[in-house]
Amino acid sequence: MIDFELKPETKQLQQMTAAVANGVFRPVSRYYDDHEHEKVKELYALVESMTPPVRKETEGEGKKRSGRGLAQGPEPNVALVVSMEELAWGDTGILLCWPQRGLGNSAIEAVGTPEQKARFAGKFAAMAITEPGAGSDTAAITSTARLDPETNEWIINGEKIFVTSGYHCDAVVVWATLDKSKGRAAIKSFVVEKGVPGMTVTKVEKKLGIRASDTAAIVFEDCRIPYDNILGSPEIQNRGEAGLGGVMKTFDATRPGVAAMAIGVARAALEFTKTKLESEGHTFPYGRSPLHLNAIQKSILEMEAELEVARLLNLRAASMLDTGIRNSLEASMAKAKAGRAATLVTQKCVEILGPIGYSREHLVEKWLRDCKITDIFEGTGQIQMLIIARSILGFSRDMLK
Amino acid sequence: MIDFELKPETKQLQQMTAAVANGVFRPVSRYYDDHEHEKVKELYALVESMTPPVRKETEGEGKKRSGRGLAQGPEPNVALVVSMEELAWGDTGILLCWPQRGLGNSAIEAVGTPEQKARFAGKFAAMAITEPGAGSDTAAITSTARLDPETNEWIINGEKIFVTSGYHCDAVVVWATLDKSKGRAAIKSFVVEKGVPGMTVTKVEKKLGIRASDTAAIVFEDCRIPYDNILGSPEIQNRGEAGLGGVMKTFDATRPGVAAMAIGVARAALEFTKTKLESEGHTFPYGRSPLHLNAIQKSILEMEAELEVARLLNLRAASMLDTGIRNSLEASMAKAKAGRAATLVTQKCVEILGPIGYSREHLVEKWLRDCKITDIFEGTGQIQMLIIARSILGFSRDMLK
Amino acid sequence: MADFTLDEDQRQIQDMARKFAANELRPIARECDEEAVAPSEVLDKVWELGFCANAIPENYGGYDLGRSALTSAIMVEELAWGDLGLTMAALSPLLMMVPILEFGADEQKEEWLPKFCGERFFPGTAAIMEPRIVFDPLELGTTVETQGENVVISGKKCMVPLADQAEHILVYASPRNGDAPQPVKAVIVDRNTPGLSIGPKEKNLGLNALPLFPVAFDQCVVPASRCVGRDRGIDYMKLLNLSRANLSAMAVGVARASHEYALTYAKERFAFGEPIACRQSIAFMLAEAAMEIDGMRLLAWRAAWRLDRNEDATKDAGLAKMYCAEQAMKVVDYGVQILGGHGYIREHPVEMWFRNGRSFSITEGLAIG
Amino acid sequence: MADFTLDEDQRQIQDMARKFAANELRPIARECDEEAVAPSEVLDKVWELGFCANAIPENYGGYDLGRSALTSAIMVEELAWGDLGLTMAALSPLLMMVPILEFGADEQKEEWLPKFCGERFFPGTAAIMEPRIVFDPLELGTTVETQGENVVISGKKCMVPLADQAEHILVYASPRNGDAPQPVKAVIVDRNTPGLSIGPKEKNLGLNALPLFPVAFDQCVVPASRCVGRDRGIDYMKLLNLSRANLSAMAVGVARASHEYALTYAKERFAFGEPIACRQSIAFMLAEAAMEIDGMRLLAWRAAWRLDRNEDATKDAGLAKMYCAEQAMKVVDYGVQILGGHGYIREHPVEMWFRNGRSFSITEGLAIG
Repeated sequence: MIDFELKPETKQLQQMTAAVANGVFRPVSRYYDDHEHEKVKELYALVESMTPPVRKETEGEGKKRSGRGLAQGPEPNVALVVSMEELAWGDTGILLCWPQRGLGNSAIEAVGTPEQKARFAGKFAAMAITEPGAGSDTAAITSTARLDPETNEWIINGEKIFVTSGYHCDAVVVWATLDKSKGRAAIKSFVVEKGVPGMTVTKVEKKLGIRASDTAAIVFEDCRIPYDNILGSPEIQNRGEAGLGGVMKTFDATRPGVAAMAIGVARAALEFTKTKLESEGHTFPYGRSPLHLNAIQKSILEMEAELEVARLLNLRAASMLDTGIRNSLEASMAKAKAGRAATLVTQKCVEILGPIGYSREHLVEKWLRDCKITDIFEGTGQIQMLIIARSILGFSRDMLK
Repeated sequence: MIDFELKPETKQLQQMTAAVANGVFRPVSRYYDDHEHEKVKELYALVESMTPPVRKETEGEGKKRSGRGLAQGPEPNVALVVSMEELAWGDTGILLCWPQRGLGNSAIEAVGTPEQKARFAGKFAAMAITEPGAGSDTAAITSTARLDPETNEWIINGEKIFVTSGYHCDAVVVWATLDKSKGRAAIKSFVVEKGVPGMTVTKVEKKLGIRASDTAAIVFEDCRIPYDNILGSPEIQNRGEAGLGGVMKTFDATRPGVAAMAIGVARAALEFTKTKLESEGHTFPYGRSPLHLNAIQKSILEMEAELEVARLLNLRAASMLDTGIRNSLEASMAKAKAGRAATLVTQKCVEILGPIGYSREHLVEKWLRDCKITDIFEGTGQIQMLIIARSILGFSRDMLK
Repeated sequence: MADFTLDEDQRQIQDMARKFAANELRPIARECDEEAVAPSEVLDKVWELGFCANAIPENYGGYDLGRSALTSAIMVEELAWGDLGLTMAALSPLLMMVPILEFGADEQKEEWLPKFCGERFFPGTAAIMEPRIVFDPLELGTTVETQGENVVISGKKCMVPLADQAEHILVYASPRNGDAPQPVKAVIVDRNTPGLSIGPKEKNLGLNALPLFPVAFDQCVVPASRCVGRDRGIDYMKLLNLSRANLSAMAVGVARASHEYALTYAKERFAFGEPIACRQSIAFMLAEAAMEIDGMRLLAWRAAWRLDRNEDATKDAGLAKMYCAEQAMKVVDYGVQILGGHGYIREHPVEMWFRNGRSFSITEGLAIG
Repeated sequence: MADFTLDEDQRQIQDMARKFAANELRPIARECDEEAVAPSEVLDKVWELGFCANAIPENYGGYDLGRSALTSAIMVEELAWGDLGLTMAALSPLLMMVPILEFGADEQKEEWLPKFCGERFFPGTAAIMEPRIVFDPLELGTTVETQGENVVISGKKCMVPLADQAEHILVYASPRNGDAPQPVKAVIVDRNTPGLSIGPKEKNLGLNALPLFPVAFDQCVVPASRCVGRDRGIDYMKLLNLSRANLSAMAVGVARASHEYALTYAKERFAFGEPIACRQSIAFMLAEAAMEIDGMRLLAWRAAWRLDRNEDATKDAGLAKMYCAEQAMKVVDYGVQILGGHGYIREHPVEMWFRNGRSFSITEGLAIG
């Protein structure tokens, strides 16, 4: 039955995360923007303080959960996007540093064996996909994994870039090919723990925004890892492309998360702007015909509508996951809409606020910078449109490039 | 030297065409919209009354001219777009009916031999390119032209659609292939005069707008025409694709004309809207920061800027033609910008005017319908973007489809 | 809990409306547009679906099945997908029935509601729009002044559906007594009231199948007892919100019609040896339209859901109407653009949806569910 | 006659500025952004191009080569292509020089203009922006009140270039005497005037290479003779228009920089075996940017051309500024988007242009040519 009301448990989580966002993230938001890549100690302290009870609670209830603290209760994925919106409202860069909530953790959760899930529990795992020569073209991956039959170890070679949290994480899920000539089918993912010889973080990128979060380049040179670090059961591994597909599905699950980030940052900017405007006597009459508004009112209302659409599309995508319906199309819609809408909202807020918006004395300019990444990472807006188009047209990758 | 001032001769023509637009076109604008495809007798009377002196004047001055009454003076192509804007302000549909100013006339002018130009002088020539199976893909033309060696006649077979003025014209320039297997190189254009057996107008389309202008479907069944009706000199004909290229260049010259139409209609809508608004006390303060405007003022100013940009891009494209500089890129920019901007302007005007805009008691709703064609015909906005992109990237047709 | 799936009842209503739209409205839509008629058989067929009688309590002759703005939104999306003009014509009785049902005094309900429970289509209507530029329903120029036992109405209205058939017109007007702004009144006016004149049928850009008329009120004297809700009056904003939610849902229907047609066309139409949908410029327009249509629907549903909960829906309904009108215009424009020259001729329906789709930014109060 | 080609002089200036931008500005742009400095050598090098002295009449020590807003537009597009922050810093003296040259009383010209004809960079500046939301230069909050022989200035300014180096600041303020709105005054204020305080260097989203400062005026008493133009005053609108034309041209320069870089990247970056520019979604962004950049330039030129003809350019300059700011933001956004993840890291310059390009919708009066 169509219902726009969140469950009480979800609302509770929303309140809790809002408190964290406001009490923990916001106060240090500018600091970690200025001190790019510095480890966010307040976050680690927070996670340490909150993890045990949260884990106990969800386990105690025996509900299915994605293993990540924020996805809990009777509608875990809805809860996840709701709470991620709150935390991103606090600070997206810091949110991305959340230990044990890396993309790698999602991948392990999605396709790892029970043994792997247990072995890597508590590790903050990043995901390494992109290579200098290949952006959205995952099939063009050139990093290799070769089995040494003598030691039964995998030997990883290659270079990865844009590894979110690659510097501060404990482990990296690396995508590498067993045989370049076999295309997608031969691409597998491997867990490499930090400290293994042969893995080197060669660069930490300076970025436009989300500066609290590190983005690393990592080189693998004859990096040896145990055989069992190939992600997934042997069956998954042998299913060829399906193996990659499983990890790719991570994105269906994480796209709503990124969309929630976008919405959270944009909401922060919009709220700030409205508060500033209200303090100077501006009002926002919702019932009026749009043509009877002034330019600022119209902008504000349009932005609110855009964010509402993004939020609803995203709740839908998350709610489908909760009820076990495949949501690739809807997740891409949510990500595409949220990434674009939020980026435009933060930009418009800076514009409306003028010198106040442009100044680093306030956070709006930072939100603009932070927000831009949401239209880029985990599939640019263009890639999402491509996914949507293929899906509604029933076209293959070859028919619509 | 950069100069935005029109020549006195151009201004004079502008005034004259504005008078025609206001005195002749406007008063019958709604009538011919209601009476779709009826021959616009006021236009024929006008052309008859004005043609001789205009022709004499330009010939007397001995300036180069494109043979079409509106392109005259020291900057004939600038004069053309300036006067077409005025006439389109009056009525675009009627403008498109202007005898002897069909696309076919432009093609004859562009690549016809002196003999052909003389022989077809005074004929209103349409151009027939599109076929039911092929839209923007001119290379896929399936209409055929076969030479009968015995009679030295071309035999044309095929079906053409979307022939502007195909019903009211005197002759049609038909694109047909000599050999389907040879692709573009084998496509030639032929002049078929009305009344030739085998050519039948099978349908006159009912359209969203520009209803004064007829859009015909024409079938050619063993239609025989003299050998000399193949357009251009034998050299041009033998140059293969260059032959088609010559006719294609017609579009470089006519795109600014279409852009001018778009601008003219949109200006009509914008002027009407401003006048209505002013009559109710609205003002348009140009010096203010856009954020200090109300929603309507901001819309109006944005529309004015859009139209100015379109007009300037178009004047540039026309002025390049006058100084003999290749303007394919600039003509496509002008067409793309004008088609899109004008369409949005007319739509916004209807929106602002509300019930007044939506009502057929006023012309704004008609201008919206008329204007939409400018973003479609002679290359949709998308085709123009493709041309622009290929040009700036230096990409071939194959690299960027 | 957040849930975006229809329940069984809603699914049945959606199914029924979808089939009705496909079988009864689509086939005649173009003809009705060209000839500017809403055939009475169609109005009767829609009437038989029972949308009025179902909502009216049994004591007034109805079936008392309740009303839901959300269910209405689901239904009108489908009907508008079939044809907007015919849908608005057929649902026009609600413009009069709902305000009386919601806010009417008991005697008014007794007097009027049974009329909407008959077997044949009852042409109810309302006059809200005014022939002014930059029309805003919150600033009505039509006035109503109390004079003793009567009220006097003056002003000009336009886009009044079925004014040729309706015996009575529900007129929205601003009270003129005193300086303080007072709530808008809805007055039931007899068509034969001296001073009331109905102009010739309007011709508009679109909505041709919907018979619309200008109606002028020159000092029309009406008994004060004809003011809906008597002294208590009406909640005008709620009626506007009900209409905005419904118009938003209709905008979804029209946009979806255009989008589906363009999608099929783009897959079937070949150029350069491939379907034109293989070009990103076409494919991305389709993708964007699909995304926006889903977004529009969620906004419309949320506004309706809010109304069903009896919460203030002014913000939700206002944003939904603004957004859906804007996006509908974009989507129907894409429809024409994707078909190119074919989109511009009246052989394909996209040009009709293009014209109809442009009504949403203009109309207010013309669809109450 | 309509003509859109540069004459020989303009071409030479364009060439010179282009080379200067490529050789002197581009190579240090990123470093100056990261370190937030405008090296004095660069300011001196630009100074040597003679932009101040050339415009000043011989009797004040200049070369009297005249001034042209159009020529200036051509030049600053190129310089801004090199780096916006450095360009604005280097051209900051014009903010003070031009108003005096255009509207100064003879004694004021005699006193001030020779300072701009020296061999070394003279740090002139002006204070127009104010740290308020929705800032509009036509509603200045800073006031100037006449008190006998003096004027008293109060208010807060921000984004004042080079306020750390400048001996004097040209302050724009609204007269407070009487009720009727009076024309804005420009007053030359000594940096040591009691009540004047210069805050710490600003940190902004972009324009980092341009040293900007907040300046507060607390009842600053200045001789009335320091009002530019004395009793005749200034034509504030014309100065705003001159700045709008110039800012528009700079917006073209920044947009072009981002566009050119993204174009090259899209041709060289391969994905799926082809340059990414082979995808229409990328190619059309590039095409649109190219089209808009040409359109922006024509609007900027026309405003400048109008100013050179001494016609009222309020409409042309206003539309140009509005349009160019909007489109520049779009184009620099496309720049980042086309580079994707690479556009987000500071190794590529598009992220810097993205930040700088967002200044145009905010700044007014910061570039007078």
